[in-house]
Amino acid sequence: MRALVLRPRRGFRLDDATLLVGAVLTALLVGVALLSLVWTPEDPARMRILQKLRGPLVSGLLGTDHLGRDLASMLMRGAFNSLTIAFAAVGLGAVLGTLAGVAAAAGPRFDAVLMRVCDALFALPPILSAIMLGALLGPGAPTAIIAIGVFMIPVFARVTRGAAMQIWAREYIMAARMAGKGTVRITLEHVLPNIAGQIIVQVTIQLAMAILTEAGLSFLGLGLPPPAPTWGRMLAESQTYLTQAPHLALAPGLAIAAAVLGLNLLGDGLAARLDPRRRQAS
Amino acid sequence: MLAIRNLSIAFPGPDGPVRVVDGVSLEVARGESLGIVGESGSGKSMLSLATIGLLPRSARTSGEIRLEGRNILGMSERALCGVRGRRIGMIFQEPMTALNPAMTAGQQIAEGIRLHRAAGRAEARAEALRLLDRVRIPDPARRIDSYPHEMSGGQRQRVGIAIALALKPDLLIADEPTTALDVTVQKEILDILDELVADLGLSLILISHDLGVIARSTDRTLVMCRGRAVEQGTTEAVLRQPTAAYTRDLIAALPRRARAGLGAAAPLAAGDAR
Amino acid sequence: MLRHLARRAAGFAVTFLLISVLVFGMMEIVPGDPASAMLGTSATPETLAALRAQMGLDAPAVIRYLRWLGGLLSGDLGVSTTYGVPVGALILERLAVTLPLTGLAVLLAVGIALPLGVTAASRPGGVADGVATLYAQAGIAVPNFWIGLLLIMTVALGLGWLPAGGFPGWGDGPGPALRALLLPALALAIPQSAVLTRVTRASVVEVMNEDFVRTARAKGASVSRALWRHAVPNALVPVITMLGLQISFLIGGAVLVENVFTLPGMGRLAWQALAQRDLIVIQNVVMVFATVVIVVNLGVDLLYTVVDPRLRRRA
Amino acid sequence: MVSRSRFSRPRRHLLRSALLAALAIPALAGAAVAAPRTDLVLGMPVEPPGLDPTSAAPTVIGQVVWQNVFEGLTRVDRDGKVQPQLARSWTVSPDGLTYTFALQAGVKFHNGEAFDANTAKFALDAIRAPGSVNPQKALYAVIADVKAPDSGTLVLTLSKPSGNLLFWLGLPAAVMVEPKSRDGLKSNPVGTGPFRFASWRKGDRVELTRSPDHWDAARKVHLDKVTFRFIGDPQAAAAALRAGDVDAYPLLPAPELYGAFQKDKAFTAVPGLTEMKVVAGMNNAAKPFSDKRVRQALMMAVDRKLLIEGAYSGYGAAIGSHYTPNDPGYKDLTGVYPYDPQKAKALLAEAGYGKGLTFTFKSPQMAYATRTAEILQAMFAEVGVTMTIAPTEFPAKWVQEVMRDRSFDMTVIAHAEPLDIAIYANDPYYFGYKNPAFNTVVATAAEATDEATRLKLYGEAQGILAEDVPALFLFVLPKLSVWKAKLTGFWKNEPVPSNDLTEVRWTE
Repeated sequence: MRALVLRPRRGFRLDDATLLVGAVLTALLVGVALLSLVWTPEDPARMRILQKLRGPLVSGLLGTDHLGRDLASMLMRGAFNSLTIAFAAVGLGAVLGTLAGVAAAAGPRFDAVLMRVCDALFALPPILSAIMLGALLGPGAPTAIIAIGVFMIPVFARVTRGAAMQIWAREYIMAARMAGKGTVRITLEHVLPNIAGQIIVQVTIQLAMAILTEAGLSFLGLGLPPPAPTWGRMLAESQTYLTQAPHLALAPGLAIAAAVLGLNLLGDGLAARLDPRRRQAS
Repeated sequence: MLAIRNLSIAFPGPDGPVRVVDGVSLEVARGESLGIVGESGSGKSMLSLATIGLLPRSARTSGEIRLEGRNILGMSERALCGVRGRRIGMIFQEPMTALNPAMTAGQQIAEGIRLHRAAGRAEARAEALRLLDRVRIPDPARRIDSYPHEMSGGQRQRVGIAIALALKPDLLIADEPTTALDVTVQKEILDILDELVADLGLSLILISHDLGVIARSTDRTLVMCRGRAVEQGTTEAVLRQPTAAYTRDLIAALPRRARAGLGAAAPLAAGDAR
Repeated sequence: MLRHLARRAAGFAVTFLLISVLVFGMMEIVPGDPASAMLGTSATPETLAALRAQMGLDAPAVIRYLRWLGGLLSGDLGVSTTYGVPVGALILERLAVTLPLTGLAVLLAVGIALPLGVTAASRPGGVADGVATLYAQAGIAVPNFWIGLLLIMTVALGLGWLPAGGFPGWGDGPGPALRALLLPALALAIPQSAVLTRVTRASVVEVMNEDFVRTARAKGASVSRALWRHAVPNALVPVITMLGLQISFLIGGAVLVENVFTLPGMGRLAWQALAQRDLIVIQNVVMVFATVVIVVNLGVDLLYTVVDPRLRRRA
Repeated sequence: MVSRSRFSRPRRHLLRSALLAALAIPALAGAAVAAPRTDLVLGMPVEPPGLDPTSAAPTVIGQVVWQNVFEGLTRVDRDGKVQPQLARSWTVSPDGLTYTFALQAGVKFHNGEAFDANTAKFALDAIRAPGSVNPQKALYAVIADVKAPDSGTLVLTLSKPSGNLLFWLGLPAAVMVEPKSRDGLKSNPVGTGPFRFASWRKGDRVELTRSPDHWDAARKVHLDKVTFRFIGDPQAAAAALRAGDVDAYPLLPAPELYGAFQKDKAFTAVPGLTEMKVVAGMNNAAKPFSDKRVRQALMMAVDRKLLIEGAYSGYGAAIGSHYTPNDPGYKDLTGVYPYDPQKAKALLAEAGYGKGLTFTFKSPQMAYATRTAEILQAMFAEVGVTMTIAPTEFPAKWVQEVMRDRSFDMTVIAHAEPLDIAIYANDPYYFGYKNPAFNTVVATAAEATDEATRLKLYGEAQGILAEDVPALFLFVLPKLSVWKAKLTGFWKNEPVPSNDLTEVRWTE
């Protein structure tokens, strides 16, 4: 599957801009998430039910939710929770997926087996399987991580396999083999570095997808259990207040959009920077 | 027929515009064939692209390219479309990539015809068949419906020529037509070009880095080096009495027997003053 | 050619079997059984045992698996424990909603992404390119159930042009049914079209640099003709790959949009069946879903050969 | 080819105005002449998993078919009183052990089968049979034998007197069914009610049509066609109401949307009460909740008013025991352990948990449950108690872990069965509450045929529970019903989970 790449327009300038904006947004995101561990305007779990559904700036920076909790603090702590789940899930998906993909490209025997497993995983309806996992492992961060991560494995496997196969077909791999290098060393020294660009692009895209899937899971009552706020659950719970208190839905929605935008731009910028072939093209 | 005066082409580079073609002037009369020779990167391809107005958007040009009196550089895109294919035909270097992999040979030739003439599908196809025969493709009836990846390099180049000839243009530009082909096929392609020039009275610009090709089938020759025209004259003159040092180097680079075959000037003794 | 198809069919059979074991196994170890789901808070041990017997749940797992698999192959998918109707009919009813919904969503997604992506690629850095990139980034970032809600608020309630949810069924003609599917299809299509726009744009820009596009221009073809007649057909392969991936997601992942628009589709059937632990329905829904995904993959492969003759000989 | 000139300017103008006129006429005609509508579209938050109330528990089944498709020997009316139905009249023997029912004559099932004493015997025997999966089977265990001396009379002999039998016989679980259609009721309900089952598009809607030959001429039905549409998402439900696709929504699940409908002239929205008692059940059989003081302390840590405001936007009524204000004999016991964090902390310290108490809370995934859980978590934190919430998939996983395996510390659920205070006497049951004194009070109340003594005994039972706190008695869910202003005849409260449409009609 060809990597989703934003073609650079005039040589360097666009790549740098994408990378810069992406890096800044992501840094901001991670910064807020880490800060929330130490300080938040209010304790995100503290309820003042009588001050519920207050608008932004009326009570606290972004107002309060349906149970009177401070929205700004919840968003900050939510950033940390959503990001940890997303990074862990993508970590799981990327590592296992890449391993499978690279192994499939290296050994034809692996290829048949792994691709069948990937097809099977791919054919399971994502949301349904997440619910099954939720019921099986019980709610909690590990379940959310596994439920989201498992379905990334086939995606990473497919991307890595495709890219790795292209590299295996190159002449310099024949040369390396002539030099007596084993399949594993070739994979580590030649294959992986060359497909790193495409993997990184996939990582940032899947990070964005992970945050959205967590929102979907929370909508189904599966994500991280209360009182730990996550953007997904805030969005899900804001749904019935859309007409009365739109800021409840807007705040997490915009946060997710900014995070996804930042991660995607970072991914595109990195991909353009890492993949020499793309950088020189007119 | 075609007159280029003081043509310069520049591209915006990291530190200021880079001149790829610098003040080149040349003329091609009707029925005459002009060879342009020079190393790769000497600007000869850019020159040909400029002639049919297909330079990349970022190119900045100055000077004139007059085709039968009308200046190509000033022309609108719509007018240029009228010129390309009908007045000037172009043959490219890489037969492997020059043809659309998703269209059959017949379709690609017929498209050229139907772009300029209100010809029906059947009529265009018949014309394409005739053209394929004209460029001596083996078994044209089958080849008309085969895809580029089902043909050899030589056959594909023949289709390229057929495409360029579709509308009997006045001027044919062949940009390194034989470079990507092996020697035997090169000779066949060049024979076809010579025949066409002779039969149809076309003007031809043949671009190549290979002096042998230029010597064989061009009346006059222009030598280019780093974007500048260093020498221009009849092919015999350029070969026998090269005036520019660069031309002599080019000739010196030819293997001895090839040089003799072409009647080119003997190289100066080593140590000559350049 | 036949050998190739046979090998692929064998591959699918293995995948099919693998999925059936996977889903049956999952349902066996998931806590909670249909009897307890049915009896709720007034479940006494006695009635629970009686219901389990009635549902044939006390047979050993392997026997039930083989009985189900046998039924699957012979076309009798068994009877739903919650609804008491044959599962086959139930799934067909739901497919009559999900397939048109997915089809409409794909059409809308392609309808948005192809023109946007191609025009963006025709003038990199131009206005269209800016719009396409912005749309792509924003489209990916917004969850589809959220877009669904906004559409209900604005189009259905605000302007009253389209129904705010529900599905009138195909009984009284395609008109009302399609009107009911339009907004949910749009909610599904927007995020998908965002991804598709990016893929289309990248692929078309890549192809525009190919030599044969310049040959076409040299023949006198205008920029747009060279773009649409020459560049786009050759840029479709990666687009189709992405489309194949998205279709499988749309079919299984639409449960959230189906929920917001109260559409009786496969997603909600799966969700309700899981809540009721209606094993027969879940297992068959997953198998049908897997079949659809496999068929879609086959379709994608066939589409490759149509679009790119070079692949024709190999497939 | 029509040349442009033919449509000269004046002609085109004429054409346009004619078109507009044509459109206007039908709209005008429509409003003036039409008779009141006879069709109704009802919105429901949950789709029933089947349509046979005698074989599955979910109350939503009764909310579709009870009193519409099925009828019982007796019926419970909108005020919770027992009224005759298929049993015209009855006499009870002095010792309260023999009930003789005189049945309505000439009653037919929708499939043409006749209803008589033998069918009634078949229905009651089916409920009491060993293999029966009737959800309320325990209630009818008191019936020892059923006899049908002739087609018009039914005689029940009880093992011990029961004050509530006539009420239990009026519940959805005891509706009359006949042998031929018995097995297919789940997807093709056949009863004696005023509406017949027409169609069920799974996941979307159930349609009922008026039964032409209904036996009860007195209760003439005003509707020809009723559609139950299942709209789970509250926002979609509100949208469907406003868009006019749905005419009434008897149980709006999202209290936060209710205020807007109350202010909207086009709708009638008057909150009533249901029988759904939200109680936080505790595992009395294990530490820490085996110690009464801990339970009482937690009861005092809960501010019921604030909890209702947070969980249900202020709708619903606080309760001090397992009894709703609707039911006869209700005593307001919210004052037994009122909100008093200081006293709660002191009691916890006295019980040995001064330094803190931690337990897990298995919360089913309904909106009211998760919100209640989060609010309780915050309130308990105020008194130094840490509660971790474990969202548990409902119904399957929750029923298995809480009801069957009883592996839980605290949970929350709304008990929907009317007059079900006796469940605290059940053994085994998820509370794990064993109080012989309570059991005798409840048992004697059940046997008391005289109304006054029964209500006094139930009052005593409520007192014991309020003091013993086997579960935190929180609040009763409101019946947030909304219907178009031109509709009348709906029930305000819900003594029995139902949507009795027999009196519903359009006023104009």
